[in-house]
Amino acid sequence: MIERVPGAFHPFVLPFVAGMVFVLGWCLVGMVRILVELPREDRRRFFLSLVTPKTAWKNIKDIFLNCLIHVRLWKRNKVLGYMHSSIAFGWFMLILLGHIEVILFVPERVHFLYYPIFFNFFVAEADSTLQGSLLMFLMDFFLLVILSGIALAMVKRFRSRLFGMRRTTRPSVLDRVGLYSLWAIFPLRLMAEVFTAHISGGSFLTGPINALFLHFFSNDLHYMPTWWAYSIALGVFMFVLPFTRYMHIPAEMLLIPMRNAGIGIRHPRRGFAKLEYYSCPGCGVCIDACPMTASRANVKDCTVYLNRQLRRGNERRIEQISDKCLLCGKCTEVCQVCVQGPELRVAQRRMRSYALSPDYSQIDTAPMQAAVRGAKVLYFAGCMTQLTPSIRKSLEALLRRAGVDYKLMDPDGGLCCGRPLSMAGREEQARELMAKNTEIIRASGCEVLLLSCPICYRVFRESYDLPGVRVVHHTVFLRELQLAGRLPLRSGPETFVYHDPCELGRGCGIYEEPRRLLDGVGTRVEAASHHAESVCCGGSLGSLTLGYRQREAIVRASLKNLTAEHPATIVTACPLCQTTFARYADRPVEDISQTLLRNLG
Amino acid sequence: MIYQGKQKIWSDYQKEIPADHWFYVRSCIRQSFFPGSERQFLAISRDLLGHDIYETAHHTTCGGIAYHSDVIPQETAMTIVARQFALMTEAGYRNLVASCITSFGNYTETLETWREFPELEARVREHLWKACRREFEKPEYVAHASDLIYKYRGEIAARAKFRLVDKATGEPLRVVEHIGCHYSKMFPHKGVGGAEYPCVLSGMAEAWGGQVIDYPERRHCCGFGFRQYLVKANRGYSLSNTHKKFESMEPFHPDLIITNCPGCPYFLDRWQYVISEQTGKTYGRNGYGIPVLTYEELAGLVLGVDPWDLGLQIHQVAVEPLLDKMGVPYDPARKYLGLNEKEIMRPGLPSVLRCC
Amino acid sequence: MIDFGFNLAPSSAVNLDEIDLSRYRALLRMEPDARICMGCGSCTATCTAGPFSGMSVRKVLLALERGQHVEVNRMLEGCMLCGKCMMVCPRGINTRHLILSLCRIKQEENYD
Amino acid sequence: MARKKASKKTEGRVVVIGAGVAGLTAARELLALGYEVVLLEQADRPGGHVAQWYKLFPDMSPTAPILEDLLSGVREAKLLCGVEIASIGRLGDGFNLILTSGTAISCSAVLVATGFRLFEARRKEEYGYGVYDQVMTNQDLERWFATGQDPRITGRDIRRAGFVHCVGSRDEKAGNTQCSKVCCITAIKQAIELKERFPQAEIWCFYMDLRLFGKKYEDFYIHAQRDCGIHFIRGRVSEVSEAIDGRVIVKAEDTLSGRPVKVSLDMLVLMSGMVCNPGIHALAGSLSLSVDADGFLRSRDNILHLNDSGQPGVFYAGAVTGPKTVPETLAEARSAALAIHRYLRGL
Repeated sequence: MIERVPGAFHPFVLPFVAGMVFVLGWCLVGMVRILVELPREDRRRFFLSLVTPKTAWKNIKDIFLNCLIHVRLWKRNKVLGYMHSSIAFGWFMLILLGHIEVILFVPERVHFLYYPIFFNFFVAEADSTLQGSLLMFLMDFFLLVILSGIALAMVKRFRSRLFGMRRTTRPSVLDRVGLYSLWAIFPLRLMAEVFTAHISGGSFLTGPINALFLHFFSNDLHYMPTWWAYSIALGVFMFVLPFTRYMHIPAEMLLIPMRNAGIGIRHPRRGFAKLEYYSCPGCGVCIDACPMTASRANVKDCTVYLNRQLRRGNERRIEQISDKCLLCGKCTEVCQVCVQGPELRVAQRRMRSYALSPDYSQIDTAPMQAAVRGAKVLYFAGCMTQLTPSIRKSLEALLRRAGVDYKLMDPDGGLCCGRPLSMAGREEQARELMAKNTEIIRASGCEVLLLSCPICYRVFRESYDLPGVRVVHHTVFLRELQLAGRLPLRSGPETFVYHDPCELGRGCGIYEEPRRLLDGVGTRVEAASHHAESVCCGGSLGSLTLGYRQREAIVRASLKNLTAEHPATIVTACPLCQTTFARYADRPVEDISQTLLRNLG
Repeated sequence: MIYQGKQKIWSDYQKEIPADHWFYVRSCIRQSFFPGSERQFLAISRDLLGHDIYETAHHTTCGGIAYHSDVIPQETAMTIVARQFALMTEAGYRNLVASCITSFGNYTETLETWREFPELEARVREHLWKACRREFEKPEYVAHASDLIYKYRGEIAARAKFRLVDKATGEPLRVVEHIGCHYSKMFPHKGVGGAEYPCVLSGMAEAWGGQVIDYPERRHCCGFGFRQYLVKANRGYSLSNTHKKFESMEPFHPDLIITNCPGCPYFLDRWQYVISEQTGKTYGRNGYGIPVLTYEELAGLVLGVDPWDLGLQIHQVAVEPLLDKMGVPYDPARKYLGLNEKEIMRPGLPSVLRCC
Repeated sequence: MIDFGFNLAPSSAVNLDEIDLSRYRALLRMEPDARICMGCGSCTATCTAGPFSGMSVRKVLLALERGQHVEVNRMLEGCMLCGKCMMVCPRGINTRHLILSLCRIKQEENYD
Repeated sequence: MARKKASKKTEGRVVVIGAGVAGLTAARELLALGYEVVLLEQADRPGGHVAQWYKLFPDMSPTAPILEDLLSGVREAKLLCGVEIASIGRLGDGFNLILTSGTAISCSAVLVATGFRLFEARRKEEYGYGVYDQVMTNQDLERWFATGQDPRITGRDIRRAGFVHCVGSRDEKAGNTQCSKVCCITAIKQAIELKERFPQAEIWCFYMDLRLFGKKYEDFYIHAQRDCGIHFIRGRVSEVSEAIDGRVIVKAEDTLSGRPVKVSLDMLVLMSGMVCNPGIHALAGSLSLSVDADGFLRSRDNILHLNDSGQPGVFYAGAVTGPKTVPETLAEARSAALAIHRYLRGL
């Protein structure tokens, strides 16, 4: 390979160079701003993680697997996985191979930003080497891979159902510009390289096409427009990139190390949050996943639209979207980038200023403390279980049967656990209630705090400071009793489906204990979507604005998901899910404690 | 306001009032609060119109004030009432006229209770016999003195020297009539015009040339309320009720208030001073209050009796603005002269309410 | 001023002509469903915060419609946002969001 | 067919007293069953109270087509309007009626469908009907909806209005302890209609209990609350007085908050309840019909024999036995026709 263009420059590279400089500058400024916006403590933690070998290696691995190979997407959908990784990984390989070529053949040009990109324009094939043809083969190979990905992308854009997606996002105008320029880049590169293949050399793809084309075109002048077009397409893509969803490419590369450093969302717009919403690729997977989209009216309230509105700064819509969400967490579960939609929303809710704030200082916990003193196992039923006394009674019956020495913390109604307040963004008030409850629990001297409500369970587990107290949900506790032989169960012919409550499953990772318990009493079938992808019942306290009537469609869709395998009984482990389902269900809906009580051996 | 509507209701509540032969029982407190009133009643009915009104020095309180203040039980009050009836029977009368609204209410309530529970009447007869060896016949007619003046209103109007008309403008004076609660609120059919739109006083006011104003709190109690006033801790409540009435009538700019109860004129008159001291507000023109008169005093004024002979100088609120409007002549120098032309002492002057 | 030993007492009556309904109207713009409360008291009966603070959504709505702002504020301060009232409301009023909306409404005057 | 009908007519003559919706419906059914029907009406035209109403809940149906329909069914009946019964007595198995005009009618059965009278609102003196210009009754308001003629409303801009439920109903002092049943829904219906005519108006309903038992009534209530913004105050109006600005001041207790309330209104509508048509009481005497404690006529029993007076040959339909809605009245009238049919057939 020898350089054939004197000065190693041609004006056609300018669009690309300008775009590249622009986008690099943009990202650099953005990165600095995000770092500045981080709280001092988070920033320190981030820098420290970069030099810690363990996290550094994890960062590289995660970036490679997620940004280039799209492992998570492969797991979900092979075609989509191939499509994304073909483009991302293929493009990455083209750039990498381009640089290798430059280093190998014209090492003095390695500092030229554009040289590896337009390598085939600037060089002529002087002699054929094994090295050279291997590289050329690889270049052609990856270009073909990318082109296959682009072809799939085109099909997906117009026929998304073929890829298993019911709904996808409507791209904005700039998104379209970015998309079409991206689509254009690789066919144009193919054309450009085809036209110069007889000069710079080509492999199995470019070579034969070049030979074919030489029959039609008599001289070499026609290859210039294709190189120009290629460069312009690249330039356009890079210029619009910061304003499109493709911003997720650079954003994610910073998001992954920050997440690995253990940084979380503190403010809905600043610092880390900004990375979260810029990392959203806008694919719209969350639309189908979101339980709210059972009703068309809620489609635009999914996380992908929240991210879009956050980027645009549309305050009115941000508020609406933030308040509507059920906070079930499924969007994060299915998201390729794991954008924390619920956390972004809660952060947004926290921003709100209220003219009036609750004050619980007047509440005297002394009598409640006195009532629970000396309990070994303290059972806190919580507000929602108060509304479903049969759950409380069933659990108490099971506890008595197993010979558990327990005390009820709220026999005549207690204080709220604080989770509903914190979901509403009123963290400070939630803390006040938590302090009150902590006083009572500590006074009891209990070893185990038993909860039948996942909402309570999650907050007691995550946010309370209860040293020496084991916080346990009744599903886990009952499973332990069963394993210890203290809860003999009788198996029957009944078929069950287990609904994973959001707060218990995605929220606390408890999936198996209730299932094992149910296996002991009958035949268990699974819902269409289950475990981490279970569908919220629709009753969640996470949503502030969804009214009773608006929730109906959500509940019904969730029920449909649960009854796909025609179970006789729906079992859940949350009083709120139970109440919500029971309203519309065509078959019995029980809490697991009720099911077990019915099937005691 | 549909005047015919009111007339229709009035016509439903006309009670029979014989013109003559009445046994008169006085009020406990009126003679000291409004010393000219009962005298004026007798002067009009006996001397001017020549009716037979009998009274005896032996009658006592009817017990109503003690009964309504929760001091004595109803049976005791009824026995006192029975004694009054016995005096009437002994004097040979069958019609009883009371000067006091609470007495009137008490007599009516007693008779109605006996009608419903005859055994109670028998027991009271026994009590009375044991106590003072007296027997009685129930009165045939029980009236309040204002019923009689209402009946005589035309005759009084015919003899009127002054009318309830503003001399300067020729406009009728705006009259607030305030009826004692015990007049007809308990037994609407026992009062002239019923309970909602009683016409016993408005009938007089209109007959004598005035214009009655119907303000929103017209039905409201004057605020006395027996225990509410008598127990000092409740007195603010009493005052507040009176205040409510004045606030309600204020926009109508009344020229005077007439009443037919012993307590009402007293409280409507005296509380105006207390309100003025507490809030700095007066309800009449130019810092004056609204003059409050008993119906006898008003009848006396209309008939041309000297205001100071009617005892109007005893009122807290100065009556001079009213006298000026009506054109009643008076001698300011004689205001505080007694019957024997000697000074009866002058009251101290309030800081806000203009009194002379 | 003379001390009579007693004073004029304020009336306990609510004069619907004079009360300040700006806050109620502001709420209705945000929560039209506030109108359909039928005063059944389910919310109050189930309220977690009620026994501690006298909180009652029914009374909040009523007091608001009667312009009794001090009472509204006092009751709202007890709310724990647990959402039980929302679950039991027979008219399906989103009482939880209604309370949040009420807390958000900036008051022209400070009613306390 | 015509001959068959004519031959059937020999079976008997039925006198229906009252040509309101109950009388008209029963007459239509009796005609269809082949009887000769004489309809007696005190007023100058048939239709009773419904004729004076503008629209009927729950479908807001205009009354004119309903009446037209009912009247079209009784063309073959003998309809005598503006008549009064002077006497009625038994004659053999049947009855003999003499009208004040002197006309005598004999018949085999009598259907009493004399309906109700509206409670005389003037009797609740504290509400000032007939005394204050701004106070009217449900009937007055309905007439205004129908005709647009009422000096109390015409030309005025109603900004604040009130409805008082239970005027003369559930009121020992007014002599009626029973519920008049239709006033709650009528008040809501009229409040909605008033709001439609005066969209700026604030409207208050003062109720003791809201008794919205019928089909779609609850929807009306929710519509009134949510869409029309009508305020409901649980408390009975204690008194009405006139303010200097010409409005009426209405006082009540808001029993849900335990506070007295006071409001000044441009217009106050009294929901006069139902009392038995007093004209029937003389008739009841001569036919030995028993009168219930509530002043309405007493059926043989209130479950199986609502239409049956307990006296052979005398039947009831509609509000003569107690407050009823229009559909209830119509259903009862149809069942009365069957009861008469069974009686005349000796079944």
